[in-house]
Amino acid sequence: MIQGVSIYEILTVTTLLFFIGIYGFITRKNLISILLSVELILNSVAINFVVINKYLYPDMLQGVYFSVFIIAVAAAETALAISIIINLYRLVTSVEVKATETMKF
Amino acid sequence: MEQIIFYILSLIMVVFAIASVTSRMILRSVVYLLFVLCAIAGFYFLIDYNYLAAIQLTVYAGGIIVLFIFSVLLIHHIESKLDVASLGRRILVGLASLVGAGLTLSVIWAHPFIVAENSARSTEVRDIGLGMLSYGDGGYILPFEVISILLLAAMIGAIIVAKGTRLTIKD
Amino acid sequence: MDFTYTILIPLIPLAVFLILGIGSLKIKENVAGIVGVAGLLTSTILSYYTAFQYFFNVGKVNGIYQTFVEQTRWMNFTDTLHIDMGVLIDPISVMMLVVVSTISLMVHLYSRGYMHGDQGFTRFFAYLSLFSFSMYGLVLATNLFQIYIFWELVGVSSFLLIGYYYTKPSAVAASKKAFIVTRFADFGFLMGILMIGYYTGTFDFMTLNNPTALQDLTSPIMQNAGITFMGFSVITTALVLIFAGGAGKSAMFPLHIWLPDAMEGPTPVSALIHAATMVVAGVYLVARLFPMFYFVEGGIALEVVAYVGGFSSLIAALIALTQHDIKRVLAFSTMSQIGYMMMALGISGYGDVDGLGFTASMFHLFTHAMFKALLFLGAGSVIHAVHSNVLQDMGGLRKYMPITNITFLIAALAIAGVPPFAGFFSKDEILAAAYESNQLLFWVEWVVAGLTAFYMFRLYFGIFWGKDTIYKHTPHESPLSMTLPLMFLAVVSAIAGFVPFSQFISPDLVGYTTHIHMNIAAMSVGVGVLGIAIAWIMYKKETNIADKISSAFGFLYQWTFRKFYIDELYLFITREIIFKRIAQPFAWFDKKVVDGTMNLIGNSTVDASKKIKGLQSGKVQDYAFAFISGVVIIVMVFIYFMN
Amino acid sequence: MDILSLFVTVPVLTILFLAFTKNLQQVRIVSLTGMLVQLGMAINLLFAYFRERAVNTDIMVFTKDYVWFESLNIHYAIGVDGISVALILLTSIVVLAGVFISWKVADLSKEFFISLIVLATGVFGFFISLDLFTMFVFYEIAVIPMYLLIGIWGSGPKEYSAMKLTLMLMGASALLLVGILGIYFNSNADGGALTFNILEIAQVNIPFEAQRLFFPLTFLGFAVLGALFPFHTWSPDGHASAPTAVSMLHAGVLMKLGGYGIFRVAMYLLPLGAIDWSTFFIVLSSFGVIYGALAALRQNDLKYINAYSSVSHLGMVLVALLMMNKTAWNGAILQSLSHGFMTALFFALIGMIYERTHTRDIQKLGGLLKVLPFISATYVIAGLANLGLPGFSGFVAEMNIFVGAFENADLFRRVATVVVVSAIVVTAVYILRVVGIMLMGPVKNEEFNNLPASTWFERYGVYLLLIPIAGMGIAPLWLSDMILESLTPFIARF
Amino acid sequence: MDFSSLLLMRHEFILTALLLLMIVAEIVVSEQNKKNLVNFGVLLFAIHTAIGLLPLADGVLFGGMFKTTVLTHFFKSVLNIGVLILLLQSADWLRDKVVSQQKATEFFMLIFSSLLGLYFMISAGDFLMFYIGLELSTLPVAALAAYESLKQKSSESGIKLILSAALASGTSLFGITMMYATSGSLFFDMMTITASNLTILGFLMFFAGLAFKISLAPFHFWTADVYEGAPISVASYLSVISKGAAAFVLMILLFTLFRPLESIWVNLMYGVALLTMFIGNLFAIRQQNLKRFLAFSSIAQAGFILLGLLSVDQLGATTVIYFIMIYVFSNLGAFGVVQAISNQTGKENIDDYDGLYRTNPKLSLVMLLALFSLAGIPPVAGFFGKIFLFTAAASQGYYLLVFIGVVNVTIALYYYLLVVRAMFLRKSENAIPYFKSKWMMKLGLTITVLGILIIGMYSPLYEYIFEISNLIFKS
Repeated sequence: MIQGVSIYEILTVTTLLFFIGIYGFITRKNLISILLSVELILNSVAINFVVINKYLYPDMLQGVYFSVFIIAVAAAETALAISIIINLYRLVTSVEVKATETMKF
Repeated sequence: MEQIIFYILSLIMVVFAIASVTSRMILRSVVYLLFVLCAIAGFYFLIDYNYLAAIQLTVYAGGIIVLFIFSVLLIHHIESKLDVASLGRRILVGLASLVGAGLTLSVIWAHPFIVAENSARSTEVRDIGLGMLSYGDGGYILPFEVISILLLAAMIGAIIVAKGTRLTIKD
Repeated sequence: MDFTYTILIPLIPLAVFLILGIGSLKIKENVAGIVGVAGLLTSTILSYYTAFQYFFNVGKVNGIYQTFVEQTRWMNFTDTLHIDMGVLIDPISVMMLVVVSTISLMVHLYSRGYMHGDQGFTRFFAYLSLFSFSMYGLVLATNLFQIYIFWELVGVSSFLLIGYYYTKPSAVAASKKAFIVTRFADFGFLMGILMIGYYTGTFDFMTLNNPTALQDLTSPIMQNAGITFMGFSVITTALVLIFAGGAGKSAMFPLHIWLPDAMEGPTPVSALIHAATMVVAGVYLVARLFPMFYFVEGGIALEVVAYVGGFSSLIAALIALTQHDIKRVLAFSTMSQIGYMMMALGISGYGDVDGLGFTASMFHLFTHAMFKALLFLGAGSVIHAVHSNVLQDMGGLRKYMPITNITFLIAALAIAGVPPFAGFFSKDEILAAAYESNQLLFWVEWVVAGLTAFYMFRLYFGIFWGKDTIYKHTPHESPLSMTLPLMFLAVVSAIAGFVPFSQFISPDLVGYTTHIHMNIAAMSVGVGVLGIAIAWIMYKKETNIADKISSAFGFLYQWTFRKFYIDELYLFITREIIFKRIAQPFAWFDKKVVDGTMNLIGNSTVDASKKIKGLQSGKVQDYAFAFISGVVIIVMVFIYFMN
Repeated sequence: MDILSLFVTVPVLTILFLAFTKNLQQVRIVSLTGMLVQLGMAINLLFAYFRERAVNTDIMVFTKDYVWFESLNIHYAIGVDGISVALILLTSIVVLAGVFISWKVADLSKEFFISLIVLATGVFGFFISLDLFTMFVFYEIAVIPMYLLIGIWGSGPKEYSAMKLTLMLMGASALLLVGILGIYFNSNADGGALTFNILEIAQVNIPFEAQRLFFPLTFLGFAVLGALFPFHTWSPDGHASAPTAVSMLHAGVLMKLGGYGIFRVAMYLLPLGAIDWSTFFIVLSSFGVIYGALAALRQNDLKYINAYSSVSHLGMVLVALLMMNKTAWNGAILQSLSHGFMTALFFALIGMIYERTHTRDIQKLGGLLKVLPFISATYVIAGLANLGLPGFSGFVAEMNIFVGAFENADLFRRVATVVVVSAIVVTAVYILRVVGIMLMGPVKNEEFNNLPASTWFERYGVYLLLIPIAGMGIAPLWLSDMILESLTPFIARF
Repeated sequence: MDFSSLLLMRHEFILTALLLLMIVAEIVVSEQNKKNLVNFGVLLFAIHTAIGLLPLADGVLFGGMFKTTVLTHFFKSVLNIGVLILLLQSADWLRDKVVSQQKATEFFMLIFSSLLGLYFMISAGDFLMFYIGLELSTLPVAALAAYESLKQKSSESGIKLILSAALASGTSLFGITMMYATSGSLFFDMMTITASNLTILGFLMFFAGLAFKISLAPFHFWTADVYEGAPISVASYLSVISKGAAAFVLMILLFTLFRPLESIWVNLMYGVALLTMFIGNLFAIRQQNLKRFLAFSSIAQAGFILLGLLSVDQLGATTVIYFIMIYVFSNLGAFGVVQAISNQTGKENIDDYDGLYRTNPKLSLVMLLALFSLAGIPPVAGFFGKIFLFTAAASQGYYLLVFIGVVNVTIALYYYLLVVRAMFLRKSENAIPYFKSKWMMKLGLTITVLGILIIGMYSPLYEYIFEISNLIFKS
């Protein structure tokens, strides 16, 4: 609970973060950049959980725990994604999105 | 005071997030993200979730970002600029994101949240740790165990993806 | 008296047909001939026996001829409507039995000689038996549906026999034409039957022809006669439609076009089917329903019959004047004579002497069958000898074929109405009856009588006299198997006129007496002799009078020679309109529009599939964009539009 | 095993045996035996039916009912009345004839006969079913083997035709399924449980609104199979491409499912809907009658002619069904039977001609009567039967239809009746056209003079079909009375 | 809570044990005997499946985070059987192609962990377990998709999957936060869902994440590309096991947790079902690659599943579960044949199948049955599955949708028949020559065939599902 800051404002910030992440996800041309955007998305969600927990339901720590797990999962996901990207790089020496458009229609 | 800090943190978050998704230098992009993550950690401190803030800093700033930088350095020519999507596409996506954000925000702002009084629930690291290992009501031992399997699986996955011996044939 | 045995009369030929038909490829000519003739001989004997029994023994009770019906249920339609099969014995059916049997037997005998050596001999006899079966069944029918059934069967036997020489394109065309035209007429017939069935609740002749019911306005038939349909009462409409069926089979104008072409069949067939028996089925049909025709709505339908008959006879006689093919001349002559019969029926009254037209019609049917069959068989004999149908190829044959010559002459005299030959008596009665009731028709028929005499003798002189043609193969008289029937028929044609027909056959089943009407007889004989005389002048010796006349009346000549272009009209309607303008577009429509629509549905699905393939662009970010847009749109829809 | 289930069991057993056959000879023997048994059972059923009918006045006899999916109240319910018995007889005869005619199929013969008998199984099952669900199952089972049968053993544009046929029929079953489900969910209108059982649903008064909605769906669903204009286009192409026995079975039997289904399901269960919609469908179907006949007039491919002829004849069935009286219905059923035999015979003969001359174009054929007397003579007979010559089944059927149709006195139905009756003329024209061009006339091709004569199995097939055609035509009383009697409970619904 | 109650987690425990055993085995077993590890893995899983079939009591563990009912138990068994078949079908591929790259054992580990994730997702009692289960089931599959690390397509497939999955789970999480905000808890039992706008927003975003996993349009785009690039076994796993489980979970959640939003999601299902059926079918029509083909076909199938959800009662639940079960067998049959042929020849295009029946009749027949089952042709099981789904939709009066559904069945039939056409109708000079499959493949295919043939006709199974699906509505 931050004095003078309502939950609406915080949620506004997280929502913005979320959609910035999405914007990045869709417009970036580099796979790693896309992963960065994913981190933005996940972080915005994590803040949401924490804030809601804090502001609305502070009796239980459900949101906080959830955030912890999100961070863990995010780490695992990133690691795996990067390993695949690196593998792709080994194959085609590129980490551009363009390299992943061979299958279509 | 807290209010001002919050606004500053928010500003950092949003500005650097935007910077991160628009910067044409990949390394800068990663660093901007680091700023955002640190701001988020600051925010966690602000609302007294120190444990979370710590995790945020260690796992994200200390782990994931390092991983990013490492891989960028490994597979990327840092000096080269990133391609950007065409302007039309950026505008289109930007608009879509704005609409999405606007929509979400309008719904959020229209919702009457009932803010609870601060409870006595402890957010001490110790309590959180105990909760993590308790198997009764409100205990998180099960997800804790499962996430370990997840991490194991991800590890195995990462290994096998990387494992393939480099052969001359390319598909 | 139990007439149940008469069921054998049709069944024996049926059995013969089945035997010969199934074994048509295996049975030898001799066997087939014997089996065929024997079968029909049995039927003939039974017919004669029946006639004898009926007319002289048991038929008459209290001066009225009784009707005997034996029938069994064949199929049920509704609770009231059903088809029965059986035999109906009354004067006209017995008379027809005699006619059919006689002619058929003669033709069978004749065919053994005529068709000798033909590949399809067995098949031919099978067809003949089938025809005999059908014709007997038709004659003996107890109800409208039975008559319709056999009506169709004679139609098909006629089709088979006309197309007997099936490798000859003209025969094929003729057989098709015959069947289709009569089928078209039968459409009317069937509609008529359906109407009768629906409005009266029965198909049964006994019920339909009941004079008391017909005169009682409260009976179901007459009540329904009040229901109008397109200006006429339904029953009248039905009767006219039924007559249309009869007109088709009897080659009445304008449905006559198949008859001349039907001459493509073997000549004995022409004699049997297209001269003596089947073609008079229409007359028989009207006679069969005569009380209905007469009583319903004061006989409007009957008037139609009369005028159609009269007109047909005139048209046919005119066309016959100019034809070269001897069988076609005879065919038009047949049509003309049937016109006579129809006309006679049409002008007939009901009771006693008023029924003269009816009697005369039946009488003429009888005599005509004999002499027309004779003419055809004679013509067949000639064709057999000359191997041609065309008048120009003939001439002077009397020297080579004496028996044929004499018998043909007798027949020609009979049809020309020269006493004392059979035709004279029947024609005289017809003209007398016409004179009584309808002057216009009387004069028309009088002219036709003259024309008939002329064209018959044009034919006769042209064949047996006239120019001395040089033949490739010297013609010779036909074998006995052919001449014997000729002689028999000649005798009958000569004497049949003396049968007191009115004693046996009248509309109200009560016999009466007729006399020769001297003044009318004189007029008709006069005009007949005149016709013969002109023919004598023109064709006895080879002259050019005929050519001169024909060129003088070039236009008229062409018209009659071209049969008034009715064939061309039909051809135009069928080829140009039905085939090209209706059937062709239908086929096109089906292929392009109906089928096209179905294919279009299929193709457009595949097209749609091609068009949207770009959505699956292979770019993961496009997918993400779709994902997010999807979410945004769904959220918008559900939060702002549906909530 | 009850007397009816055997009709499904025997074909299934035959298929199983076929799966283990080793060579062509065995395939033939097994198929023939199986289908002979089937025919024997059908004849036995006929007599058993007469015996049973004498003591049993239920709508359906030999009924059996086994619960299948309990919670949905789906049963395997079977039973027959005179109509189904007649159609079962038809099916068993045509299938057996089909086996004879297919004697020479050598390419993948085992698969051919299996598919053929699968199809037959579906048809038999359809005719004995009293449960809509079971009925639908059998319906689809009957339709789908067509794809393989046409696609593998067909000729011409077979892939296209097979696909078109299958898709159109399956599309129709979309309508049908919706209709059936609609009926099912309205079958508790009077209280009680939802049911698929036809007899039970017939006791229920389905609300008029529902009837009006579901009748056209059900009707169209079946009518596509019955080649209703304008949904008939699968039929000419399908038939033209199909191998002989398949054309026979399809036109002879499968298309009958349409009329039968309309009668059993659409009309019996939704009488109010039927009355409400009859005008519209009479227009379509009576137009189809004349349309099919006229379209047949301009075709040169024998199979196309016959296919359009089927459109015309089956149009009559539909018109008759919509005329709503016993006589017309009787005619419709008889026409189904009659058309089944006749068209099967036609296709059999066309197959034989094609096999010998390798063409079906009548303009290229001629004078066959001289070179192939047996086949041609039979063709003439079939043609005559087709144009409704008395003494053959077609006449009996058509007269019932006409008389029945004429029982309706309103002007609209009168006109429809006249239109339908007028088809007899056009029919005569196109039949005689074929006979005239193809069978009669001079022999157009020298090679035709040496065509092989018909073989014993071909003759058996032909006789098998000719006998019922003539039998029905000569002595229709027992059959028509059997059907009329069975129609009584149906007419009571109207 | 005592430890005996942990037996309620029998499936999960045994599977975890298998996972660990495989790790140990990988370490212990020598290089030469690695091939036998494949058999070992399959055998272990077969035992697991068998044990899984034993009855299991209902129960709730860990403060409501883990729930097991007869229904979830049943469904886990279905998944087990599916995975068993899949493993049997993959065994040859593993032995021949993967062992040499030294990653055969890992395949088992990843599959097991993904399956474990599905178990937890199914049994989840709160969103946290649900989320972790979801991720656990997805991440290993992403690794599996990129399994053939020497093929660009495989890596591409892995990238596409993991990125799409990340976005989907992010969206989904955002939705969860919104619902958390309005309903006060993350435990299903404690959430009070009301139809406020924010809840709806949250629900819809959450749904998008789940829809991604079931590949419902417009969240399906990843499907085809991932399937095409991934090894066949993985595509098969994704399309059958993972999708089936997700659909099952979706149904459970909709019918219980989101019941208050019924008026919203029924319309949603209606629209999404329509879109999914059409999109899936229209794209499937023009596919040449069988994996892509089956991908789109499975999208369309998912659309059909939604029809069952429209009937929020026992009937709907039963038909959905029943259909999924049949779908598992049918699709595994199709993938199995593709797998068998691809192993032997490397051919994956429809054209390559020309004339297959004449050379490999049995395989063609299996394919025929599987495709007919997918298309919904009686008497094979798929027909019953589909028709019951339609029945469920019709029971709520959605006749128009049913009609469109059946029309889509017809479209689908078209492209299934294209494959049939290639196999049966066509003749080809270079048809795939005759080959004999190994016994495991045979066994795998045989089980699917039996399933396809029996499940539909054997009504007691349906009735059993009907009975147990009642549980959904009891709480």
